[in-house]
Amino acid sequence: MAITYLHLIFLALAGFTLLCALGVVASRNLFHSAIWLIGAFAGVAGLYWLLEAEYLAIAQIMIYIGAIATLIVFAIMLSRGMMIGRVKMNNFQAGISAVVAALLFLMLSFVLLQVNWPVVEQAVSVDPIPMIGEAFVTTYVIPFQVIAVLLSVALVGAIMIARER
Amino acid sequence: MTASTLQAILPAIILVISAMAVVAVDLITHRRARDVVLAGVAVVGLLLAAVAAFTLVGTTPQSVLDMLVVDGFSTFLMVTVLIGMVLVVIYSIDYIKLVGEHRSEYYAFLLAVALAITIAVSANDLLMVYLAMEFVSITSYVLVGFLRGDKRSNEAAIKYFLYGAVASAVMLYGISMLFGVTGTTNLNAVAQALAGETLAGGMRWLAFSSVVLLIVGFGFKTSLVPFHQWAPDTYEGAPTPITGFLSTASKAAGFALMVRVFIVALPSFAVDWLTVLAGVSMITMTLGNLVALRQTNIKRLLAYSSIAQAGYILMGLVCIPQAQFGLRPLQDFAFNGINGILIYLFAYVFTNLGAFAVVIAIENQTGKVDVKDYAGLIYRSPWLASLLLIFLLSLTGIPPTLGFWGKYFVFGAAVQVQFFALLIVALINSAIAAGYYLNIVRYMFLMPAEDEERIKIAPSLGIVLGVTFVAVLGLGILPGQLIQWASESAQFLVQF
Amino acid sequence: MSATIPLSWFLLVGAGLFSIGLYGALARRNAVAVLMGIELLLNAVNINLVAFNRYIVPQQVTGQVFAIFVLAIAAAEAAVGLALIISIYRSRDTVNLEDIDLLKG
Amino acid sequence: MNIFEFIRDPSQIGPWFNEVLLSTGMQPWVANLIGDIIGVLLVVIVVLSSAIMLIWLERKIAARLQDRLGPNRAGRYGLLQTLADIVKLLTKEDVTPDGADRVSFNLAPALMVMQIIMVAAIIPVASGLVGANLSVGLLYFVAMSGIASIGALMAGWASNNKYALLGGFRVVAQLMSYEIPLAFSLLAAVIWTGTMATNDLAIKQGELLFGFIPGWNIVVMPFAALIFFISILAEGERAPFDLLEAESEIVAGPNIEYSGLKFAWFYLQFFVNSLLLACIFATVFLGGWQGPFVDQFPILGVGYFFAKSLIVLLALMWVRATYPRLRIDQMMTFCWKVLVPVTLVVVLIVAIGARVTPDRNINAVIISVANIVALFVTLGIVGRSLRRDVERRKAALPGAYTAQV
Amino acid sequence: MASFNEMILSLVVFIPLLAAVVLLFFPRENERLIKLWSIAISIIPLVLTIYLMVNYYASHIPNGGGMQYEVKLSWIPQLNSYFHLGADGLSVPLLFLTALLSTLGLYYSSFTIKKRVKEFFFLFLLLEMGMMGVFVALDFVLFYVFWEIGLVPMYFLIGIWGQPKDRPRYAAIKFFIYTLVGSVAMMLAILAVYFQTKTFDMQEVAALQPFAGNLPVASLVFWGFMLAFMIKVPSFPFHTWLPDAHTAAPTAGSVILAGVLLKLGAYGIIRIVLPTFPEAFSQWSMAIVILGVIGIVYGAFVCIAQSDLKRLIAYSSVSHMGYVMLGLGAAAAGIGRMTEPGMTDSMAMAINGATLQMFNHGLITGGLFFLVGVLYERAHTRDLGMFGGLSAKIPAYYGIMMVVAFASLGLPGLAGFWAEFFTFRGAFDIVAVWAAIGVIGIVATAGYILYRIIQSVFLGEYDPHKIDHWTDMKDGQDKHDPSDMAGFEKLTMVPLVILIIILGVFPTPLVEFFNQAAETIINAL
Repeated sequence: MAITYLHLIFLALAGFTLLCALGVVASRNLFHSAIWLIGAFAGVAGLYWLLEAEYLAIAQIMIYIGAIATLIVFAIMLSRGMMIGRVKMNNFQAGISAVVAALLFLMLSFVLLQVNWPVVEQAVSVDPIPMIGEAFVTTYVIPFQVIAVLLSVALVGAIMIARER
Repeated sequence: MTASTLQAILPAIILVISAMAVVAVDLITHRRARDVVLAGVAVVGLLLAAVAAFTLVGTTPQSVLDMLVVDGFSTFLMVTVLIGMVLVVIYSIDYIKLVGEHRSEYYAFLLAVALAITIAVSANDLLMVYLAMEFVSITSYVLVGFLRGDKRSNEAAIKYFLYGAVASAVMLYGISMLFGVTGTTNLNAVAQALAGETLAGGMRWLAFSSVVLLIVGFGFKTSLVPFHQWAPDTYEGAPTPITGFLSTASKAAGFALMVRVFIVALPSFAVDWLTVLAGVSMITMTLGNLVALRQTNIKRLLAYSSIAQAGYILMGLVCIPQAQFGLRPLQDFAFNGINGILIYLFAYVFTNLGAFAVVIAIENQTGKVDVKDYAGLIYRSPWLASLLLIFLLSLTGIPPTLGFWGKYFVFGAAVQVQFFALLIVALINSAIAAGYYLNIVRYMFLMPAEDEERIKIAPSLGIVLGVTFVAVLGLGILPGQLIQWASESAQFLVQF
Repeated sequence: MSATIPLSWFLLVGAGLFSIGLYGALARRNAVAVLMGIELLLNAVNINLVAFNRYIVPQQVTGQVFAIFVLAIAAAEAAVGLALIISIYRSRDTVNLEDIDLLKG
Repeated sequence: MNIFEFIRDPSQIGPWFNEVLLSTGMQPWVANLIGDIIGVLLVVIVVLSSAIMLIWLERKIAARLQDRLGPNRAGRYGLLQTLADIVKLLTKEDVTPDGADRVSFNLAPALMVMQIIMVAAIIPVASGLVGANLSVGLLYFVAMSGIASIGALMAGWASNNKYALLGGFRVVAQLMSYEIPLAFSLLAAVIWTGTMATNDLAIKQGELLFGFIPGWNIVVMPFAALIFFISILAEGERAPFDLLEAESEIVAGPNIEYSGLKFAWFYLQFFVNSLLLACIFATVFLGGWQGPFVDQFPILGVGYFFAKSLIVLLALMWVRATYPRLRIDQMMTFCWKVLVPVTLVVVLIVAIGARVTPDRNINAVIISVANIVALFVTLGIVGRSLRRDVERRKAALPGAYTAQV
Repeated sequence: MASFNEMILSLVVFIPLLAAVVLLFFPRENERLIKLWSIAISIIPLVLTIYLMVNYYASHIPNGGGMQYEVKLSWIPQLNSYFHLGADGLSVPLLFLTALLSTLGLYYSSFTIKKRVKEFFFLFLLLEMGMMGVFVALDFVLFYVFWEIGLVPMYFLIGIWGQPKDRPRYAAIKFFIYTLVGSVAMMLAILAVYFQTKTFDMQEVAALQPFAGNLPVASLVFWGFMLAFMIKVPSFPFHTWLPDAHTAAPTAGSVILAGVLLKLGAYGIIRIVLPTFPEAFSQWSMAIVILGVIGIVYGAFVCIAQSDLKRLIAYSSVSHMGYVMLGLGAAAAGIGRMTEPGMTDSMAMAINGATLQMFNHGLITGGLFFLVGVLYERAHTRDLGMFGGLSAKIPAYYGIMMVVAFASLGLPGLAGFWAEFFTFRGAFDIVAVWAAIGVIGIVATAGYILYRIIQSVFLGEYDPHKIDHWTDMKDGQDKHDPSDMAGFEKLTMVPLVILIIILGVFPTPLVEFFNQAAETIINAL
């Protein structure tokens, strides 16, 4: 396997993503966690880009960074008082969780490396974006409709719950 | 989209329209009539959807763009759940009146969750499975946290949410693995792709881990141990009508998804999931029952009982005859596990909703939900006490109630496959369960009343109690048609 | 372009992200922090989905579409979850899960 | 390759440069990397330096519109005023407020600048002359605005100042809200032209309608263009949507605590962002670099493009200079109750209109007419409800209102 | 229209249910109406069962008996389960016993039950229905349903109307859970049988002999049934619920519990286990025999140690039901040795003994519990140490008690004798050693009946200071001296005493009933 600069980009992105992810769970300041989270999202978007899923990369930035991360930061700010200062961030089961997570990682890696994935050595020859667009109105029209309802329901619900009394 | 496809999703369409109608009607109704009108619209919508679902009973399985499959299995559960939701709506009327705000949204949410469940029971694609499960969950989070000013409701919702979100994410990871190894998300196609696989080496590991990951998600939704921790808190804190919903319709949706995924998509991995689920089933019923013994809050008690019941229901899935993957005619399998699940769920929906109707009746008037507040209920309201007794007997599985038939069929499935360990655990659990159900009975009938105030039954609750009573006892005495319907419905899945 | 990178590399990143996310979801006290862990979990899944799509069925978009749905659901979930968190903060002045303990058993 | 060829078609520079590098026996990926780095540097330099001009322009034009003189001391017509300001800012003390969160405080301005540079990458200055002709270009543009709101939020929070924080909130509320009409009006254009890539959008708009009308999107869907224009006013945080800094209310927005160079970055972002928004408008609705003889002489596109963009920018400045600031509730109400529904209608019109007959020209006419009708209907409805609102207030508080809407 | 003979069993079963349902619509306050209605309506099944006895004896016993009055209606066709009723020589006397004790219980209760009258009578009628149903059901599912129906009313009878100091709630829940465990085990066994035979019809199942030749599975299923039945009987070591339940239950409840409910278990063994799993039963017969003997001896000795009269009688039930188990076990033990000469006769004898014991124990212990109730209503205590010398004060009571107690002891000339005689007669031929050990129980029985009951209650000196207040059942006033039995109490006891004496002197007709049933079963083996 020849190491190309794609590999290097991949390694950089993967390292960045995982580092940011670690930052998310290790940071003692909630707001910093959120910043790390944004970094992780961006790293994942980069990985999508590397996987030739441009649309998804952009969607990742738009939805995760533009919407979800903003919401999270918003929530952190709206519940002020919990963010400033270095308070204990982990619960009593942090230690065991770390062990569980580490074991899980080992197990998953083992499984993922063991499985003989039916990889197809083929370049992407078509532009996926029109395909995605078309999929949404043909094969996936039912889930598309469902998620439309789901989103409206979720937003109405969120507003209803979060509205000031 | 042909006409029959449209017919297949007609229940869902009706529900969407009626959900919108509820919100719209809210704007044009007079304040005083509002509660009844809103609930009325919701009930009509649900009933129409139920009728639409009922017209599908017995038709040939209808695939909607490969995403949904409307077959006997799904129509059975659809009809069951929709009728259950009608009851939920009706018994919510007085409860929600006390809350005072966002009532139209409440009913719209109930309709939305009913929609989600109709989708869940017919989901035939991993994407739809995940989507439907999240739809049910997200709507439920909102409903659980509906009492915004109530700390308990808030807490219940947040716990439910956090557990649910983690569980569904974990499940999703399993789904992604299945997608990776098969390259498809359609359940039948997944099964086909896996059929040729020799479960050697890596595949065995993959099978095991994806099964475990999937069970986490389904286990959450159906409150199986050890993914049940949310259930007691959530059941206790949620608005009581919603607790009733969570323990019945929501659980039915979870089981529907689980059964379909495991049986349709993963027959090749059956060895793995049967083993894991058998263990889960035993732990679930045992732990649920043991902890239920110690509960003092009736909602919490019913929560643990509901966990234990999930363990029994799971027996049906664990005990599908292995040979059934080799397509044998139904006659050989009058007890094929799946019809046990269906009958059990049917029984459970009506029984538990009835029980919750009683709880609501008492809560609405006295605001109390502790078991000790049920002391001497027989003096305060003989009807409520007697009805609750019948529902509790049904939960215990005493004939001639509907609950007995549910147990009968899942136990039968276990006997059929000669799963003795499971049977012994189930047997012991039946006795433990009787302990806490009878404890309520003891308070109701054998203890003196602390408060002599008589408890009135609101007309809406009267309707619910009447329907559930007739279902539990009437169908308990003459269960033939139900058994037939369930067995025919199960056939669709068994022969897949 | 990415085909030279082995699939397993992406999967390992996914697994790593997943484990980290799970740790975050299990170990953190703060509800928002738990939510962040959950978002990491979903991202891990999406990496899997997209990578599988690219390597297993490169001529289709199944995995990408799935990932888009996951994205949308994540948004809905986050919205509801944060609304709940804000709501509980209003009534309790805390979002520490250990302090949210009215219901016990 | 001769110089003239480059002048005729500047988009050839990239490939030529790549070939030159390769001919030195370089690895292809090294060549690509060098090319990419140089491209990025070019974009960054052009973008950042354009700010100097823009700031002067804005101040000057605003002043003239308001019958003032504007900068007139440093250099001729005050041309060097901005440079002087920069020097001042550079020499100012870099203050970090007490209790600020250092990481976020320093990261925020960087994010702000990053956003504009990233957006600049997709602006097609001339045929083929674009940093990256992404297939998801417009979506990318929308996505990047999220980064700006994160940056502002971060700045607001990190400053440990409640005005800054309020400013941050406002940024998010406004940007996210107006992102919806913004994205949907872009969607209308995308549906019609069938592409999201910015350069392709410009190419597609080159097809004449009926052989003589320019096929610009503003012609086909004037209402969508108007909505987009309003949205970029809000996205660019410009008056009448400049509540984010609203000096009179929250002092200066999220960047209140910043000084020196870091403040300069915010300042820079604001002005460059306006230009870039104008550029996007020009690209999507005004045909981008399209113009006469552009096929023969692609270099002309640069001129056309900047001319169009400057006209839009001028319009932006004009609005800023003339209209008063909205109240925050008015701003939100306007977005959610007027713009969002209206854009949905427009998208619907375009989506249906694009397929209604097989003839593109006729479809264009249909969409165009429908757009104009929708515009007037909207104006009618909004006007009526405003009048009614005023009537109601008058009835509630007789004598308090004398002004007419 | 079905003929009367086809309808009669349904009537016997469902008239109490109908009465109970109608009762619900009576006003709670009108206790008189409720009582009258219940008693009156309960006479109908009694009359019907007398008709059954006569009819069966006259028409069917001469013709070989067998299952009569059968009715088979479609009930759950999807399960292949039918509404299938029928009665044979085994069922008919037990039906009569049930109807009799129910009527007497209702009659007696109408005087003694003071609180929550409506519920009491409702539950009592429901209970009667369940018991009747068990004795006539010929379909496993139906059998199971009736079996379980009896559970709930009994729970309430114990729990609500029990004496607070006897911990009725504890006793009730213990009773319920014990029985439930047994019945769930039975349900599983029924299901196992179904999967083997594809039918729920008892007769068909017995004819098909499921699991024949597959001893391990057969044993498992056998124990599934036996667990349920032995808990109900109750056989040692599953008897521990019984003393609590009996002691706590109100008088009529105890009567029904001892008189009928315990018989359900033994009936189940004879009706289901013996014909269906002869092989497994024979295999495990010694275990049953041993448990039966332990029950006899242990029960009897525990009785001697009791100070509570009611508890004493409760334990005597354990002992007496041990005879039943011994008889059945012995009969089963004979299955493997049927070729030996006279063996079938001995088996029939053992079964006869067991069945007779069932019937007679119902009469006798029912009577004893009534009598304990009578005494308790007066003295408000059952502590044997508090009594003494009552024979002079309440002679009628003394007389009746003598008859019933001696019957319980097994005095020849009274009903109890024949049962014990047949049991041991049969058992000695088959399991001689164990039968001999069982005889110890008879001796001990004599001990507790004579010493604990007769002597400590009736003989000796009457000490008026031990109990100052005796309630007079005639006018309800407290008096210093005990009053003799009131009319209603005598009326309650008269039928029982008469039957005990008649059956003691002339048991033949009853034996014919049982003998025929026993022979049918043995012949089918």
